[in-house]
Formats: sequence, C-alpha cells, structure tokens
Amino acid sequence: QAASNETVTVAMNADMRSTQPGVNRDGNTDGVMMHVVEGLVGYREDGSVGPMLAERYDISEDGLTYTFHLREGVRFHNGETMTAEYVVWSWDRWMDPETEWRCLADFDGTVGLEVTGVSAPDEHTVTMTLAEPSALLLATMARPDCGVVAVVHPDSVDEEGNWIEPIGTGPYKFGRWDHNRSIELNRFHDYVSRDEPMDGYVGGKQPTIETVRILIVPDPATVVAGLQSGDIDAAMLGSADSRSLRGVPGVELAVASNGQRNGLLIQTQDPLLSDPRIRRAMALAIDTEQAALGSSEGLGTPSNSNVPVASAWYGEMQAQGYEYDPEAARALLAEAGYNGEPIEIIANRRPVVPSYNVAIIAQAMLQEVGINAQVNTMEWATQLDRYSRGRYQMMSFTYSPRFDPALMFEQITGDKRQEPRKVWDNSQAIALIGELSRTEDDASRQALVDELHTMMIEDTPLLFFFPGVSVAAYREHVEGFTPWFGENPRMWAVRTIL
Amino acid sequence: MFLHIVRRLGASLPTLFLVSVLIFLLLRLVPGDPAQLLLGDLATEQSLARVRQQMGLDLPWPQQYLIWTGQVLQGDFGRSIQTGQEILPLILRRFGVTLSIVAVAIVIAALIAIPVGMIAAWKQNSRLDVGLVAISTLLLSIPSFWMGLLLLLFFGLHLGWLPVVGYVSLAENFQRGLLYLIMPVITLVLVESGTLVRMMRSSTLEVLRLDYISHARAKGVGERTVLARHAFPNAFGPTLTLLGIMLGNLLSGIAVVETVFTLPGLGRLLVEGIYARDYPVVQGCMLFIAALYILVNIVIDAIHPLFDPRVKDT
Amino acid sequence: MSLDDASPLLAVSGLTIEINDKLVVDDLSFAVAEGETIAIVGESGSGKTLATRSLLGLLPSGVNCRVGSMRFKGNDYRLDDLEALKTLRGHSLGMIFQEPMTSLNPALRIGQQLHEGLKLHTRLERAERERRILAMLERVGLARDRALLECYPHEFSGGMRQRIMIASVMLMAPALIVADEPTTALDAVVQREVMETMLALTREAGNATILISHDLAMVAHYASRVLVMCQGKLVEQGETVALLAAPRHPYTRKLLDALPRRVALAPPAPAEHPVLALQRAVIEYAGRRRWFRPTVSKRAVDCVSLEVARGETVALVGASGSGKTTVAKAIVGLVPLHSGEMCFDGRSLAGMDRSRRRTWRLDCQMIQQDPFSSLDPRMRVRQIVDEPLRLDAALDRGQRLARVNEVIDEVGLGVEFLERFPHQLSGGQRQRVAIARAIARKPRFIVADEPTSALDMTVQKQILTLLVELQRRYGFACLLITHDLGVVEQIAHRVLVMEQGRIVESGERDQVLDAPRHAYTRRLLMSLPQLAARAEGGFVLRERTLAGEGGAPT
Amino acid sequence: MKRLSLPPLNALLGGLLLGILVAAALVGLVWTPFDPLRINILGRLQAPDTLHWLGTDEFGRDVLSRLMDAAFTTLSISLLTVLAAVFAGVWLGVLSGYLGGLVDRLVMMITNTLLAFPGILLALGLLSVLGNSRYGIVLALALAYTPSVVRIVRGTVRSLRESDYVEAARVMGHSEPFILARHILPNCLAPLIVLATSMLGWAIISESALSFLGLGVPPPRPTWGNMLAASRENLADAAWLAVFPGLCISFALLGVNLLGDALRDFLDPRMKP
Ligand SMILES: Nc1ncnc2c1ncn2[C@@H]1O[C@H](COP(=O)(O)OP(=O)(O)OP(=O)(O)O)[C@@H](O)[C@H]1O
Ligand SMILES: Nc1ncnc2c1ncn2[C@@H]1O[C@H](COP(=O)(O)OP(=O)(O)OP(=O)(O)O)[C@@H](O)[C@H]1O
Ligand SMILES: [Mg+2]
Ligand SMILES: [Mg+2]
Repeated sequence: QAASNETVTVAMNADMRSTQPGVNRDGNTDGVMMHVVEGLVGYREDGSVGPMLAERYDISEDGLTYTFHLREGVRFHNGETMTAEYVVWSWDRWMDPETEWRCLADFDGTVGLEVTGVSAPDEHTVTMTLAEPSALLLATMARPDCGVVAVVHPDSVDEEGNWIEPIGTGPYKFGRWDHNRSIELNRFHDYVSRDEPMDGYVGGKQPTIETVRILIVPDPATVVAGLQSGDIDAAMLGSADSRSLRGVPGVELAVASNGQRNGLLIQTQDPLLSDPRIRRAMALAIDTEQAALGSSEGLGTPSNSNVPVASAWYGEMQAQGYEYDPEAARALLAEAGYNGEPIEIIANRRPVVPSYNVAIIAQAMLQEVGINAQVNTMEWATQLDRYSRGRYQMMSFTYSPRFDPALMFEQITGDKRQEPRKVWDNSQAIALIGELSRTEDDASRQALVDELHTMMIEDTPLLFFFPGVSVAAYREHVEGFTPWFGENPRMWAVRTIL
Repeated sequence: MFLHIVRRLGASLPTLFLVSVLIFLLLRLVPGDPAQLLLGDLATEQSLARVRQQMGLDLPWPQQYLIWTGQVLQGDFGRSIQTGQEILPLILRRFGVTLSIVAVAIVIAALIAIPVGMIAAWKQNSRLDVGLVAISTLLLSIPSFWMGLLLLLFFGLHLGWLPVVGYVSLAENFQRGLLYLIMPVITLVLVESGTLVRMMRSSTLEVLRLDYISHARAKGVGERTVLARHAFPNAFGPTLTLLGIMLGNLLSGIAVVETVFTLPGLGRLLVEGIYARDYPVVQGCMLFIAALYILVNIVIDAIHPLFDPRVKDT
Repeated sequence: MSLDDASPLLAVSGLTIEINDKLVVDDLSFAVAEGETIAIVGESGSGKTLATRSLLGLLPSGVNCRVGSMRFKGNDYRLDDLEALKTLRGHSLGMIFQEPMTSLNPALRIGQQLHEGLKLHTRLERAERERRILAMLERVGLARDRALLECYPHEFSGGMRQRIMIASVMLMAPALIVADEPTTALDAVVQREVMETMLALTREAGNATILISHDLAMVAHYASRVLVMCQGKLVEQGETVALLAAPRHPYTRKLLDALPRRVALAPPAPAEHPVLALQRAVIEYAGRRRWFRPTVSKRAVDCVSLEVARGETVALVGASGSGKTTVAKAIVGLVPLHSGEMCFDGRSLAGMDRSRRRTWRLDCQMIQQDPFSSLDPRMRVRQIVDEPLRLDAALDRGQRLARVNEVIDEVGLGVEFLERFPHQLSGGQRQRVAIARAIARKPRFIVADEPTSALDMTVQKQILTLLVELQRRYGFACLLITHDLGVVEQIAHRVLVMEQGRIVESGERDQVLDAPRHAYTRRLLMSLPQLAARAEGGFVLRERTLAGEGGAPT
Repeated sequence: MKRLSLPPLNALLGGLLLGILVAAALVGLVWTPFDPLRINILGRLQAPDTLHWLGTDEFGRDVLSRLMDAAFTTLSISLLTVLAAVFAGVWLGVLSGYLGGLVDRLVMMITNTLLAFPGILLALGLLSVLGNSRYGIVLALALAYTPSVVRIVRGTVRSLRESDYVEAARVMGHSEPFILARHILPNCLAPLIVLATSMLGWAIISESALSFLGLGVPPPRPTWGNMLAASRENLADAAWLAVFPGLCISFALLGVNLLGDALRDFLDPRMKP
C-alpha cells in the first residue's frame, strides 16, 4: 500500500486450474480469466447479454445468421490490433476437438445448438451461421465457463498448438502464476474501454490498479484474519465468514445476491418421496424466510424460485412460492400415511456454499412437523458422486450460476433414465425448456419462464430457498470492489485511495 | 555405511510395492469421480467420458496400475488431474515447505528437550524436575492445531506481530520467509518437545542408575562431564529412535498445522488431492511419503551406532 | 600392619545411613591402615555396598540421610559433605564395582575411558598417558596392544572387562581402593585370576584395599583383617586368622557353617537300570540361515554319554559355554538330539510310543539356575506349585490343594507363602518354590541347572541341604549342573567334567576332587578357596594340594 | 533436595480429569441441559450466561450439551479404536511372535507396510473408502495403530518364548496353547497397558485432527474435534466456541497422560515393594 493504485491483494479460496479459458477450468479460473480475455459478447449485471468486443450485432430474419461488427482499435496484450481474422482463428481453435473445449458440445449440435460456419467478410465483421434458429447462441457465447469464447492472439499457443499463456484483450495482462500460492495480474496500459458504464462483464472497464495479487487462501477463517490484519485487501466471502468481520474497524462489507441457487434436492424416484404429498408437506413445513436468513447470516433474499432474484427474468411471478403452513404439512403427511420413516439429507461442509447450514435448519423445521429428517454430511466429492448417480433421498445443493433462464431450468430438468443427475423429470417441462431456448422474443420468453416456475412449485421436485450471497469484504482504502450477480471479483473497477 | 543403507533400501522395496498397491486400490475404492469433480455440477456424459479417456481413467484397473508404476519407475509421477502440473516437481516444492518447518522445529525441539530432559533426570524428584515434567506433560496434552489456533489468535491477530496468511519461501526472500515460519515452528516445537523431554528424562534416569555412571563419578569426573559424556550418548539412543518416528510422522502428518497456517506444504497437497480425487497427486504423495518414512528410519538406524556402538552387532 | 597404628590411612566413625526411617547402616566405625587389605563380609542386603559407597559420596539418588565422619590421610571429612568427598574421588579413593557388564560405558571406547581418569588427575602428555595405559593393560593380563584402546566394551568378555575396570582404577594410583564384590559375576576360574591380578597390583603399589564379599572363604585368602556385617551393624572384626579360628558372633559362625564341606553321602541303592542314560548324544544348534550360503550349525554337545541312577546325584561341571545347559535341555526335551540315544529305565525314548514318552516327560523335572526369572511374575506361589499337578488327571482340585500344601511345607516354607507373588520372596525362598514345583509331582528324575549360583553362601547351603533331604525322601535321580566345585563337594555322588561339548573326566566325587586327571579339572579346583575346619573348633585356611599340580592361570 | 511424592498425585489428577469427562459423557447419554442437536436460530452465538453455561454455537445449539454429547462420541471412538487395535494387534503379534517363520515374515511385512503409511494418512485414505461414519473412523484409526501393538506383542512374545518360566512350563509337559494363554499373554499385559494408554491419547488427537480436516465424525453429531473445527468461522467474536472443545481435548489428553504415567510407574518392576 505504498502508493495509491499500486497493488491490491485479493484472496481466493482455491487455485485456478489452468490459464486456458473454458478448457480446464472452474469458477475461480473463470474469475481470473475474465480479467485477461474478452469475447464478442458477455453478460450484463442482470444476466442479459450485451456486446463486448463486438460494437453491435445483427440477427437475420430467419434467425440463422448473426453478424458481429467488431470494435476498432482494440489491442491484444502483445500490442497487435484485434481483427476479425483473430476472432475466426480463436473460434476455430475452440471448436477443434483437440483443444478439448468444455463448450464444444454446446455449439456443434450435440445438445441442440449448431454453428455451421464462422467467417470474416472483412476486417471488422464476423458472421456466424446456425443450422437452426436458437435463442441460446448469444447466451452460450457469453458464458464465463465457456471462457466467453475468448478472442485470443495466436501467440497464445506454440507451433504444435499447445497452450502457452493467454494473450487476450482484457483489462489485465496475465503475470506470474505461483501455483497454489498466488497469481499476479498486471494492468494493461493500452486497454481501450467501451463508452458505456461498467455493466457485469461488459461495458466500460477502467483498470487502475497496477498489480492485482490474487492470494490463494483455502481457509476462510484465515481470510478473515488476513483482512483484519491488513495482509489481505479484499476478498469475496461466504455469508457465514463475513459475520465476524462486521464492525471490524478498517474493513467494509458489501452484499449482493448472485446467480447461485441454494436448496434441497429431492429424489422423486425414492419410494417414499415419489409421493407428491410428502414433497409438498416438506415445502409447507419449511419457513423459507427463516431458512434463508438463518443459513446466510441474515444476508440472503428468501425466494423459492429457480431464477435468482437479481436476474432480469425475476418478476412478480417468481416471487410466488410456498406458504409456510406446518398444520397443512402435518395433515398432508397423515394423508400420505407417512410413519416416521427416516429421510436422509446429504450435505457437505465446503466453506464456499451454505449446504450444511441449509440442511441443518431444514432438518429442524422438518422434524417440527414430524418428518424424521437426518442430516448426513459428506465430503464434496462423495456427495457429487451421489448427485450424479441420483443416489440420495434429499441433498442440500447449490447450483452454479447460469445467466439465461433456459440454461437455469436445463440445469435441473431432464430425463432421469438418461441423466440420473437431473432432479425434475417432467416431459412437459422439458418441452417448455426446448421452446424457451428457441424463442427470441423477450416477452414470450418471460411467459414461458413464468409457466415453468409455476409448474416447478406445483411439482416440488426440489426446494429452493434463496440465491447465493456474495459478500465483498475489503479494507477501507479499497474502492469499487462490489459484489454482483456473477460471484467473481472485477478488479478493473477497483481503485485505492490512501 | 553407505552400502548398508543401499542394502536396506533394497530390502524395503517389497514394502514400497505393497504400499503402492494399497494406495492404488484405496483410491479406486473411494467414491467420487475425478472427472466429475473437474467438470462440476454441469458435466455431461460426453464431457465426462472425454475427460476420463484423457486421464486414462477408463482403462481397467490393473492396466492403470501398470502404467502408473511403469511411469514412476522411470521417475515420471504424471500430471495432476486438477491443475495439469507435473507431480514430482510439485511434490518436491511442497515438500520443501514442510521440510523447512519440520527440520527447523525438530532441531530446536531437540536442542531444548535434550538438556532439559537430562537436567530433570539429574535432579530427579526435585522441585525443578516436578515442574519440568508437569510442563512437558501439559504441552504433550495440547493438540497441535489447537496450539496453532491459539498462537494465531494471540500473535497474529491480537498483537499483530506476525503475518497470519500467505507464505514466502526462504529462497525468495529470506527475512520475510522467516516471519512466516515462526508460528508453525513454534507450534511444532512446543508440541513435540513435551514428548522429547519426557523421553530423554526417562532414558537418562535409566542410564544414571547404571554402574558406569558411578564408576565415572568414582574416578572423580565432574557432574557436567558425567551427564554430557557418559550419560548422554547412552540415553540418547531411545530418543533418537523417537526422533526418527517423529520426523517421519511430521514430514507427512502436519496437514493440520499447514491448514491452520495456510502453508503450501506436502500435507495440504495430499489432503487437497484427496478432496479433489486427484489420483496421480494422491498416489504420488503417498508413495513419496512412504519412501521418505522408510528412508528416515534407515538413516536413523544408520546413525544409531554413533551413539550406541552395541547396536552395530545386532 | 594393625589397628593400633598411630594414624590409619582411613578411619570412619559413626557412619549411619537411613532409608525411609529404616537404618540400613547403623553406626559403623572402622579403620584401614596404609597398605592394608581388609575385607567386609556379610549376607546380601547387610549394607556393605551402601557403607562403602558413602565414603565416595556415591549413594544412589533417594538415599541420602546420613551422619558420620571420616578421617582420611590426616584430614577430616563429614560424610554428608558431598563436595568435599568429591575431591577425593579417583586419585585418593578408587572404587571397583561388582558388575563388569555395566561398569564400563558402552558408548565410549575403552581408550577414552582409560584416558579420562589420568587426564583429570595428572598433567601428563597424551603420549605418556598412553604409555602408562598400555603398560597397565599388560599388567592386568591383556595384550599391550594399542588396537585394544579402539574397542568398545561390548567387544570384551566379562573377565576382560573387569580387568579393564581394575586397570582404569589402578591407573590413578588411589591410596585406597574399594572393591565391591569385584568377581562375583565371573566363573570360578576367571574369578580367581582377576582376584589375583588385582591384589598383586595393589600390593605392588602399596595401596590399601577394602574388599567386599559375601564369601568368607574367598576373602580370607586375601585380607589380613575381616569385618563382619549383619543387618547394617558391624558385628565382629579382627585379624583373619584369629577370627577364623575363634568366631565369636553367632552370625559369623553361621557364615562359616555355610562353607562347603565334603560330607559323606549314602550311596544309592543299586538298581537294574539307570533312571536315565544318555548314549553318545550329539546336539547341534542351527546357525543363522543365509540365502545362497550353506548353513553352519554349531555342535554344542559332542558325543556325551552319561547315566544317573535312582537316588543318585551326578554333578556335571565345566566352564561357561561348555554345553552343560544344552545337555540338560536335551534331557527334558527342550532341544532335540541330533544323534545318539536317550534311555529311560533302560528303554530307548526313540522307540517309545507317545503316551509312554509323555509319562517320561511328566516324570522328569527341572530346577533352573535363576530363581528370579524362572517363576512367572504374575502368578501366586500356590498357582505356581499347582501348575505341574494340573497335568495329573488322577488328582482332583482338593487333592491338588492338599499336595500343594504338603510340598510347600516340605521345602521349608509355610502355607502363609502360598498367596504371595514371586517378587515378594527372597532369592532363597524363590528357589524353594522352584524346587517345590519340581518335586510336586514326585518325579523320578530331576535336572538342576546351577540351582544355587544366584544365591549367597548361607542360602546356598540351605538349598543344597534341602535337596539332599528331599532326595533321601523321594529317591529321585538328580543331574546337577554347576561350575562350583563347592556344591559338588556337598551333594554329588559322581562328577562329570565337561569341556567344549565333551566329557573330559568322570568318576566318583572323591576320586575326581582329590586326584583330578584333566588339566581343566585341576584349574577349577585350584580356584576354589578352601577353609578347613579345625579339630578344636573354628577354621583355618587350607592350601589345596593336588597330585601332579599343573595349569597356572593364563 | 526435597522429596515430593509425585506418583500418587499424577494418578489422582489424571483420574479426576478423566473421571469428570467420563461422568459427563455418561450423564450426557441420558440427560443434557438442552438437546445437543436442537437449533435455535434466534439464540445464535450467545456468550456464556446463566442459561447456557458455555454459550451457544452458530445454530444456537447449547455448547455444554454438545460437549457432553461429544464426550461420549469422542471417548467411545477412542476407546473402541484402542480395543480394536489391541485385539487385532495381540492376535497378529502372538501368531507372528510365537510361530515365527513364514507367518512372522508375512505379518511383519504387512505391519511394516502399514507403518510406512503414517497413521493419520492411513486413516485419511481409509476414511474416504469406508465413509466417515463413526465405525469407519474406529476401523481406520485401529488399523493405523495395530502395527505398534503387533510390534510390542511380538517382541514380548519372542522374548518370553525363551524365558525361564516358559521353559519350566514346557518341561512340566504343558501344551503350547496352554503356555501361551497362561504364561505369555498375561505377561504381555504390562507393556500393552502402557501402550494402550498412550494410544488412547493418540486416538483422541487423531479423531479431533480428522474432524478438524473435515474427515472425522460427520456433523451434526458433535465431537470435540468437529466443534473445534466449526468454531474457526467465528473465531474472532465467539472465542468460547473454540476454547471449550479445545479444553476438553486437552483435559482428556492430560488425564490420559497422567494416568498413563502413574500406570507406567506402577507396572515398573523397580517400583514394586
Ligand atoms: N537405592 C536404594 N533404595 C532403597 N533401598 C536401598 C537402595 N540401595 C540399597 N537399599 C537397601 O539398603 C540395604 C543395604 O543395601 P546394600 O546394597 O548396601 O547391601 P549389600 O550388603 O551390598 O548387599 P549385596 O551383597 O546383595 O550387594 C538393603 O536392605 C537394600 O535393600
Ligand atoms: N539357542 C542357541 N543357539 C545357538 N547356540 C547356542 C544356543 N544355546 C547355547 N548355544 C551355544 O552352545 C554352547 C553351549 O551352551 P550351554 O548353554 O549349554 O553352556 P553352559 O555350559 O550351560 O554354560 P554356562 O555355564 O554359561 O551356563 C555355547 O557355545 C553356546 O554359545
Ligand atoms: Mg552390594
Ligand atoms: Mg548354563
């Protein structure tokens, strides 16, 4: 902290996996990479898609051709100018099966969406053609876990095509990576910002901090200690950990809901839980507000919706959820002939999610109406294994953020015989999601989202209580370190004052 | 002696082989799929299959084992599933962190504990002795992670003297590096010296009863010399063995201390590897640790005769 | 030299040591003149060690309350003034300890240990010190070899270690040497040699010596004056010859009574077959097995034949390692015969069927050497004695109990001992329990492997008497293993002498003891000090004269 | 030098400490001030007061009740671990020490392998296989401790096998199994008891350490270790959550250590009258 804007130390709970966006990645990797690379489009604050490297885009009448008009004067970190040629090169690299891009299947028709061709008619224009119209092209391209289909310079790879290091167009250049200890990002002095104000991953970006040092600190208690002692300048925390920082001099907190959804999954094929009355009884037995506040240090926003509250798709309809009614719950249970059979709720104690808290509080409330719920904590790997095999009765689970409602519902819905990990097996819903992903008109989409919500509440294949909470904790000399829908920090907005 | 060590190492190969089989089986039996963990909650069947194939996880177990051991024999421990890093350098780097803490701690603990234990034995049943035994029993009864937490609270947070997060290696910046080592080292020193003092005390007591001590005294040898020259080498034998066991355990088992102080050591690497089902990392770590353990014991056995010439004959 | 010398070298007065309010040394006063050798005798636990150790301030930790003073070379010292006593250690007062196995530091080369004393008490150059050390090593009967100095104590035998001990003390030329049972742990022949060496050296240097022992006959040989201690008190002292001739105190008399004496034994009744016969027995121990190398086995017993008849005691004597115990183990079936034959009642064991063989096993019992390790520390005496009876199916619980009571009485212990644990018994009492266990089933044959060598003289005598008495009552045949000819004199009918696995001499007891033919037998005999009873009461030292005197100590 | 009589004091103190904890554990089986699992969202993180003597945790659960409940879990796990290790270790040790030969070599090879796996790692690995249930932990820790038992029993058996009183029993004509049961095993007891007490201490630490790493007894069932681990999130403003479980662990260890010392002195032949 020798001078303003010199260095900021941000804590991150685990190391990133690689420097290749969208290939070997996890949430942390995405968070770091979003500083280094950019795509044609990206997500806004509310989960809608906005242009980034594209100045604007047009969609043909038949919905099969997308034309992107690139911004001019944008430079790569190595000083070269970004042109359509590089966009096409990057696309080809990602679509090469050798690259093992995570989102290959999302674009090659395996899942539905199929891009048949990408070309550069001139230096500043890129066109993409689809096999069939889809509303998901832009939403998928904007996904951080796809690396926002990053536009990178070919020097990012060696002659054999092996990845070296990202040379992108982002506000920060990739600096030094000291595995498992720290990552350094250096300000890209030649960054050309958009004119709009900052909005999510898009909009204007004004990097000011010379060096961003990302410190890997797995243990939240240590992060808290580090913030107190000043060893750490800023960190995104879970709600539980932020509690001990309240009122600590020199440390400030900011809270926002993010795109995660916390809730209890129910195995609808379990002999006991296949009875919708029992599932319904559970929903009625749980006081959503208490569950949300109690398991998030009072920071969460109660909501039974699969669409997070901060999303542009969250409307009046989504605010309709379950009524807390223990009496009705008891009556339903009696009707269903429930007889105290134990029901296991699997949870894990990863510090980054409130899985355990949700399970414990739900357990207490379920027991209140006579449901013999038993929490069983497991290590995350084991729980994930159970999740993907569908081997559980109930499970306290947190879904990672999706920005588009079709993707949000796709996360939970599907045919259990084919994909045991899917929770909501309802052919009608599956059809609706298909329609949602083909529809482009916002109003019709909203109607579909509302319908899906109502169906989900009715069916009760799972119980959402609240979207994830991001708490940004930072030393008081740090400015602009704000939490948002996407959980990761955005250091291009941060400056320090001394 | 060198030849002896080599021969002992050769003799421990079957043990290492068994260890490797055990590690391998243990890991495969654990529920949890590395590919699944890598891809998270949105993995699809295709992507999973691709990752598995890439990692060679789709092959039958015996084949996987043979490939792994084959590579290990050529000095290639493979790459981490999670981060793609090469494992041997990774292990060595992490081990460096652990070693620097453990080695410093053990040396300090031994330097404190040996004289203290001997003095306690020499003054057996005196107030000093009772006090020292009480303190060391107390230290022995505080688990290292609890001790670490308390130190962290007091020196890191309350007094703010020492950094609570991060790690700087000694090679990078010696002075800053030292700061990060202080608390973990103190923790280990405190916890381990309790055991060592008691061990040294009891073996010194054993020795002080013997005739050659009386003989030395009868010759007119001063008490200090009696302790240092006559009692020490004989009393140190059992303590040395204990030190060996301790060293072996510490080099692999300070995951808890590393967790408390967020040190990127070998223990954490292993624990994180287990959480992430990073098979190659876990296998590599465990094999490395087992080999290390065997090696430490062999070396301790090899230097034992320096203190007790009788051992050589057995 | 005598007591009325104007100023003795050392005069101790009022030495009292108390442990937990119990007086273990009670107001002890004595004097030693310049160049004199005196002996302190007394049974185990009488306080000999503590009394002499306190002179150097070397009491064990926890033992410290004492009153008393001493005058040494004209200076006065209080015995509780540790610092002052420390200044005497080494160059004025030297001490040789009992146990050669633990008196040298196992971690230091003997050269270092020999140098240490000289370095402390002289200002000699290293070369000069080494010269003296080598000379001294030669004097105590070791080679004048610099290489010796590089060795560690464990590379020497017990006798050699004791010589090194002596050398290290003598090097400092102390005015007074205390030798606390310096040879008890060694075998008879070596004992004699070490003793001779030590006393020759002290005499040469004009040192005074205090010799501690429980063996009156042994010390009488060397000391001019004898002090007798009993339960911490000095009960009698005087010139050796006079004291032996006319012991006044009853305890002294008891000590003298315990001396081995040859008694006439009733010859065993003639029988058709010996109870046990061993014919050309060969016993081998397998050597360490090594891969790809032939296994070398060690022949411990080589073609030994012997017979023991009913009511007869046959003594098997020999040096340490000559194979005596091995023979015993073979007889009781603990090690197999490699070749040769063992017959029981004239019938070969090899030809017997299982049940008869078992009968033999049950009829053959053993008494072991060390009463401290031969009893299971976790069992009460009653259980121990009951053990062998459990195998007798004919006996029920009540009968067994009756037999236990009977036997315990026969070995001279009361029924009140039945509920005790071994550690609550003295050595002699333990050995009685072991004997009770051996005879409980009225065996026909007993092997006694050095049954008394761990016991002190008075107790030894009692045990041997008991054995003779029991043999008279039960008529068992007995093979007695020992290296102590004193024991042989007291109870054996016949003697077999073993050396390196072979029997080198055998015959009737008197014949072997009085006219030994083999050199080893002679050496054994020579090393046995003897006191002869005088017709008018008391004892006198007797030099053993043997026909054809031969081997001298090496 | 003044003589202080130490042995009775340490036995007394150790007995007292362990006694209190064991009593708390037993009482906790039938009665605790509050339900240890019952959450009370409104009463979270209350500092110790007259109602909740040791305060409440992040779910408003009563810390004292949880500690009492945990006492039984922790102590029973440690005890079961030691019993299991001793049981397995004695069998293997006796077989290998008494039979020698191939059996011995096999057993020693396995124990050496297990020993080369440092204890807590072995437990860590096994736990992931067995699942971190209570019995998984017992089994894993027991497996980690068995080698030390095997070693000590084997050593004792080998030395006793040749001892005078065992030979005496052989000469009497007793069968080998009889000798084993009556003479050899009882005499392994002293070193075993001493080892078992220190193992009890290790087991308490290991259980806590495993819980600390998130691999121990799965919450919500409390153990001292997982309570301590959970306390870290609120370390700065709810220190009692860390202090009391830590104290319990330390007291238990202190008790075990003191009692172990007293036992060692008592079993030492030199200390016998
Ligand atoms: N360290 C000690 N602590 C307590 N009592 C002791 C200690 N050493 C000796 N004693 C007791 O003091 C008494 C005298 O012992 P001491 O060793 O002087 O006997 P001793 O005549 O040398 O016997 P021995 O012939 O067996 O060597 C004995 O009753 C013994 O039990
Ligand atoms: N178990 C064994 N294995 C190998 N060699 C042995 C064994 N027991 C004894 N020996 C050897 O056999 C020889 C005879 O031993 P034994 O014990 O019979 O002698 P001993 O005459 O009883 O001696 P001591 O008087 O010392 O008791 C010795 O050289 C000894 O080293
Ligand atoms: Mg003595
Ligand atoms: Mg023998």
